[in-house]
Amino acid sequence: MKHRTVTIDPVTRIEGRAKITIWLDGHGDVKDAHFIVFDLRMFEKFLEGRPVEEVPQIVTRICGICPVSHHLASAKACDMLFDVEPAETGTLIRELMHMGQYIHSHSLHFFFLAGPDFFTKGREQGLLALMRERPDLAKKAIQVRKVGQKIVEKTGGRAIHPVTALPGGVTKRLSRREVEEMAADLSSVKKDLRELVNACKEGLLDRKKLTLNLDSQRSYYSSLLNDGDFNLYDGMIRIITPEGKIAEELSPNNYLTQIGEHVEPWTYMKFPFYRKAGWPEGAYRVGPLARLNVAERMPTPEADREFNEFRNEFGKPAHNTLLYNWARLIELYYAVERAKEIVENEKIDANDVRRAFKIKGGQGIGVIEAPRGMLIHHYAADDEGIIERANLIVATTQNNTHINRSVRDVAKRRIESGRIDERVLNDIEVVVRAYDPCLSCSTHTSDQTNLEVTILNEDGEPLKVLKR
Amino acid sequence: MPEKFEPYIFGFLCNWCGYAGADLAGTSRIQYPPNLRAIRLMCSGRVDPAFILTALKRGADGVLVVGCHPGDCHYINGNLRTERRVALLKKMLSNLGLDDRRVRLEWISASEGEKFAVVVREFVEEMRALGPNPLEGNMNET
Amino acid sequence: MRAYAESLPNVSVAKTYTYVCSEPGQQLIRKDIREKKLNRVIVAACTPSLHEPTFRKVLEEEGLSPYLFEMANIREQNTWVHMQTPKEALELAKAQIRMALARAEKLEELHPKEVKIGRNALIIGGGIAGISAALDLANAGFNVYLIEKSPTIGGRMAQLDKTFPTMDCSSCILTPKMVEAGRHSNIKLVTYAEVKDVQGYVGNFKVKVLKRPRYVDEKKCTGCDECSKVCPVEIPDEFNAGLSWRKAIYIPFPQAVPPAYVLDEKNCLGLTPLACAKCKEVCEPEAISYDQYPTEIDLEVDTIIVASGYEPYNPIVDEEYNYGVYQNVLTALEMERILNAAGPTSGRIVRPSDLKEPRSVAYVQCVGSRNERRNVYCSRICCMYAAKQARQLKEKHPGMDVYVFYIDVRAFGKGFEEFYEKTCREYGVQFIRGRIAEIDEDPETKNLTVKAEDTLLGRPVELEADIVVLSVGVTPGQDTKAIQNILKIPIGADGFFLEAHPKLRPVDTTVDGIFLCGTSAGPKDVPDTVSQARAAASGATALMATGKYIIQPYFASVDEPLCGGCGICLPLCPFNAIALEEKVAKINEALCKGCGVCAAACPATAIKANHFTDEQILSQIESALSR
Amino acid sequence: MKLRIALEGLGACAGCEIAILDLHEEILSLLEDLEVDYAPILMDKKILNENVDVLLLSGSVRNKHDAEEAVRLSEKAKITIAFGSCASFGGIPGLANLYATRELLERAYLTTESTDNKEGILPSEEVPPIEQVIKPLKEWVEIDYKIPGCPPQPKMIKEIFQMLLNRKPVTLSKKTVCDECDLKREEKKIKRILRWGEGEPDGSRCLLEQGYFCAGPATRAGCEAKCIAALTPCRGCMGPPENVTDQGARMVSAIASVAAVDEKDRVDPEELATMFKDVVGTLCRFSLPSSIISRKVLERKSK
Repeated sequence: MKHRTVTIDPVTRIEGRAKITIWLDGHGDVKDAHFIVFDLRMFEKFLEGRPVEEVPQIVTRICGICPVSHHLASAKACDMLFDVEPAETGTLIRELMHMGQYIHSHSLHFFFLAGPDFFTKGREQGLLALMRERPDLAKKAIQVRKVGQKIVEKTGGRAIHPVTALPGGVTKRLSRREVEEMAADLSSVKKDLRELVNACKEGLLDRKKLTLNLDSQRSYYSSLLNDGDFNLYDGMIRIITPEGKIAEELSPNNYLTQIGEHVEPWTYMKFPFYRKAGWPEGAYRVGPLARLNVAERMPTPEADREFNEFRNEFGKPAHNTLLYNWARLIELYYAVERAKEIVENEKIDANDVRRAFKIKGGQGIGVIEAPRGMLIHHYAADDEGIIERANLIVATTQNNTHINRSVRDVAKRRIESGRIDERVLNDIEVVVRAYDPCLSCSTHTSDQTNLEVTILNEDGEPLKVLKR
Repeated sequence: MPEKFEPYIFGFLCNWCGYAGADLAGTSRIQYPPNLRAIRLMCSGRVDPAFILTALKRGADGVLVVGCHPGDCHYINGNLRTERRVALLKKMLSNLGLDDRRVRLEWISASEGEKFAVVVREFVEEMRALGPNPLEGNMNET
Repeated sequence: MRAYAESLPNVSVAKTYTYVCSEPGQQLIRKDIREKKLNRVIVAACTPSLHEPTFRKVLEEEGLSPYLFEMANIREQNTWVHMQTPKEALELAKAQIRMALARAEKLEELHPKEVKIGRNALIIGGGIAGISAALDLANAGFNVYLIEKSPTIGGRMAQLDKTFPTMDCSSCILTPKMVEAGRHSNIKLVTYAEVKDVQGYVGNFKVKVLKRPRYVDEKKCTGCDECSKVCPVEIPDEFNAGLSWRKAIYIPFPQAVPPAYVLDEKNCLGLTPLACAKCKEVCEPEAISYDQYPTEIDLEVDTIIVASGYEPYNPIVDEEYNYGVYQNVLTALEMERILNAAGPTSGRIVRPSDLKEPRSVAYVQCVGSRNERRNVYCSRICCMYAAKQARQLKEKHPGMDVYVFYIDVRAFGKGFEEFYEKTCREYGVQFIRGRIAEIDEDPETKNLTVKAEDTLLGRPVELEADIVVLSVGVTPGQDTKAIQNILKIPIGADGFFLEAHPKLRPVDTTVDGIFLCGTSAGPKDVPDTVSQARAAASGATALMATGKYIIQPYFASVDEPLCGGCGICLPLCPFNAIALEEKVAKINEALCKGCGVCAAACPATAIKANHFTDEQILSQIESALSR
Repeated sequence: MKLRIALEGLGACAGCEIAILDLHEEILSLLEDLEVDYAPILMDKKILNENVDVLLLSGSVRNKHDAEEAVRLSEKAKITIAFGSCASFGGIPGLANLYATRELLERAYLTTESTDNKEGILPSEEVPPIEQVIKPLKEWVEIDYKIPGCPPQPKMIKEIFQMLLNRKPVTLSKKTVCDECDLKREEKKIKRILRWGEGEPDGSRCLLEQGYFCAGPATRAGCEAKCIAALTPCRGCMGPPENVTDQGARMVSAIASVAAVDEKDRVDPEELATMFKDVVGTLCRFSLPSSIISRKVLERKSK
């Protein structure tokens, strides 16, 4: 326990929003590693006292990248709390909003943040690199994301922190003109998407070895599922074992029976786990890879084709962490196809967008698949419909355990007998990025982690600090 | 033990009723404690909740707003507007953890010098019992 | 104190003087303003309501804005009320001086604003109030537009037979005034017309008047009555309280001003298409024209007097009286017409059911007045008119039994008590204290039985009456609400227009330049109505005589780049001084009274309450609570 | 020379940075005149060790690390901009000021239903200590401009970049959301305050006039009134207008002032207060930390 007594002022000497500390043993080998998240905002507490119907608009501010997920999970929880079945067209609009967000969020992550790791060469990466090296692709990537954000704006009122969902549906119906615009945008984006995905896949396959070897975690996986069909908006929670067997299939309303959260003193992020397997064995992963591992099929044609290709290539379940990126591309297909289905639904511009509700007390649970994984909102309200308790389990939190394990494993591979391979930083970053950890959701702030890795010797003294 | 706590009361008096009532207390030599610091406004309707909050923030232990009796407002119903503002502000103050008795609205006409003195006396006693304003910048804190 | 004041920043001189409001005291200030080039003056002394004007004048005469002056009230609000705590009083005085200084530092140079005011007045209502006010203004040389809704001026007073307590003939004293008003070169009479819209403010009112078509040329009509004779339509005559008939083309009463017939379009057989046209055929002077249309007249006036009158209470809603059910239950106004020599019965007293002379008449007082369910107020005229009518009945038929059921007799006016006394004593009218319980009718004879409780003697009373007269009260005129909406002047809880101050400004409204008089402001008799009308005329005269009007610079102003046009301030202004134009609030300085309610409410702080700005008030707060 | 800018998000949601990305293809042309020196969201980090022209700081200061980061970065910038409502006024995370730090931590790490923490561990090692109260950024570093919005709208961001590129002072509309709102206004006379979602709002008339609380009147313009256009009343994310300190107090005054006081439909003052179920959480939703009373206070027991 000696290392814990070492005081490294974590604040002044680092640059990022999270830091990594690696402990070495007496042989100079990695003993442990921590991915330490700094920030916390404690929405759970300050939702108390707020009127239920206001909450969908407040919780969007948990995350600026996936505000729609919080907005909708919250609205679903409010539906249940006020005992109102959301209007049919209202539900379609909500799901469309969600697909808009997927298009934005997944393309942001893949084309702007993670993807360039695989198809740009320069040391400087990210969007700027893509713009410099592949301006054609950059423009297309921007277009794809724009289409997603435009859908969110039309359905949610604003592209970031939408406002329209409320108990019983949404406030605003769509005009025919808006629907037609979205349909046109979606048609044009499909072509761009194919081109982009092919370029990305080439990159991924190019580095297939790296992709598969960098990190692999045998873990449980959890996601929503609708009768075996992949679904991002609604369904039952299914948990599968590291062997790919169904461990549990439960109604989201019973989430508390199977999901627990562990707390460690060294990070503000909690560690959810599957109760039956216990902590820490029951730590599970969520997000694109988990969803593809859990799903039996994809309900849209192109996504399903990609899904089958993926499964044939990597099996079930696929444990390689970097496959998160691949899975994200498949989901991007799904989001575009599903959005198209919805805008082509003749009911999409109907008037039936909201149902009246009566203010009452009770419990409400809303679960949705956020881009980074399962998202749970759970509220209890008094008779006046004022929140008394709120519990939130957000996507990235559920990957916390494995982000830590991945970091540790990569570090182990790169640090041996006190010899530190400078590539450790790069590899850690690649693997962490694969999870697309949205730390703003899970307490934290920016999408991109800026890493500082501190390596401590056996006495807990800093041996080396790597930064970029 | 600190010396006996003397609350500060900040007062907003409307020109036509509250201020005139205070003047009448003066001409009638009706005595009341010297804990009130008051300003004159044309109408209690000029009282902005931000003024009350500022007075509290600056350390007033209590804030007294005095207007004309309903129906007597020189400007028809400015007093009623402030009555509602104060009610809502009090709720806000309670939400913020302040005792809402620290803000008091009274109707005192130009002929009620005695009432003015009684109200100030009572309010000072109430605030004395309530203790110092817990907000930062309280001038009574050492 | 002096030393403390002088020690404060920005204070260039502090002096003590025993009576600073005295002439030598003022001289002291003048001297310092001049020599020390002062730009703010603070006096710590008595309450500003006593001498603020005095010191403002000093500043003004020394060439400073009078609003750069501030007083610390250390007498009424300090030494006189904190006599037992001199130490604390001194601390408070210091705080008061600090606060005055804090405010003075932020005071802005303001100057009273002058607006021009012309010589035109609008009077709404041509009853005795409107006529009296119009004549006073016209005689003083102002131009008057007298607007009357009905075809003639004269109002309710024209319907009265005699007036109490002098018993003079109502039309004898009214008619000359009507004629004078009709002929006066400074009065423009607009009858059969209504004010539809008023915009603007004192000195600048823009008025729209809608004149209904009369179909008879007022100038050509000779009043020969040929048209009326041939008219086939008969309808109840309003002037005679519905007790007689009139034609669709008619003159309200012989003394009407203007003395011209009017075609009542609503009751005419038809103008479009022309159904009858008999009247036109017989009109020799060719005064009748069917091609008339409503016309809108635009007026620009400087002051407005409201004299829109009242409506007699309609007792049809009170079941206990069976008015409208029993033929012989009348209102006092109906009785007034029966008593009138030019009335439907030519002054012969008969009862409606059989046109026989009644042997007994009972009056029921306070009908529609002093009653929680109807109107709480006292209508002020009913006691006296009942006594007057009772006396008239007795004069004509000394043998008739006349009873008056009352709650109490309110004979408060000049000569009223004497009149009442005499009516009881010399005329033998029986006043019975008690409210009636019910009135029954014998279905055959149509005779009435009045049941009541005599509260003086404490026993039930039951008596037979051939006629029961309901002494109906005064209620707000039908157009009160409409006029309120047009002029934006407040109405009190009783439904009548509200005076700016019940004692000191009894004919002013809260809107500058708009005055009230007569029964539009509450029940009153003819003498009170006339005196109030002349008071209103005097108020208007005082405004218009000098040709200019001074506005206090306390008015609120809008910082337009900050205003989002939310409209929160609009309904707050009791004087309707704020309007939205192109999503920006505009404040009419002439209408604004400077209460500051809008500034306190403005969510964008775009409204500044001059002389009571946020900055000034906040710096007072800060300085009060700092040491 | 290109304008060199840096972006950093403190404790926040990253929405402000995404809002910049929502300029979409226009970013490409902006980048011709503008050099992004440091922007974790757009590119891999380089250490910001040189001076930059403009630093855009978003988010709120929730822990000691945020505070030091703000100071460290702003020292290297010629112009520091509080970017977004969290940095400008405290934002939604500022609602945490309604609770004691202990209460916040206990809820998050001990008592939440799914939490399994029998040992009662609160994160306290290796993590930066929490700041007790959320304050606007200007309490930590000197701010040259405040750019409001949760997040700032792309259109406004573009205008701001244009001003910065032209080396001009940044100026924003000083008006309120009502200026940008197209709903028709009739008369502001409030008889009752409805909960959001109660009843069926008339989509063409001012929502406040229909009894739905809308913070538009006390909220700065610049958001294009998008929420209201989507039939959702404003909750004040743009913060108070230029000269206003306390957005909540202004709204208290405005709403209470237009409560009906006529004889007929008079709203009783106490009734008005009970119509609002959550005064601070609704009226000060985005600006509690910059309000006059910026956090919950506890009455001391009298001595």
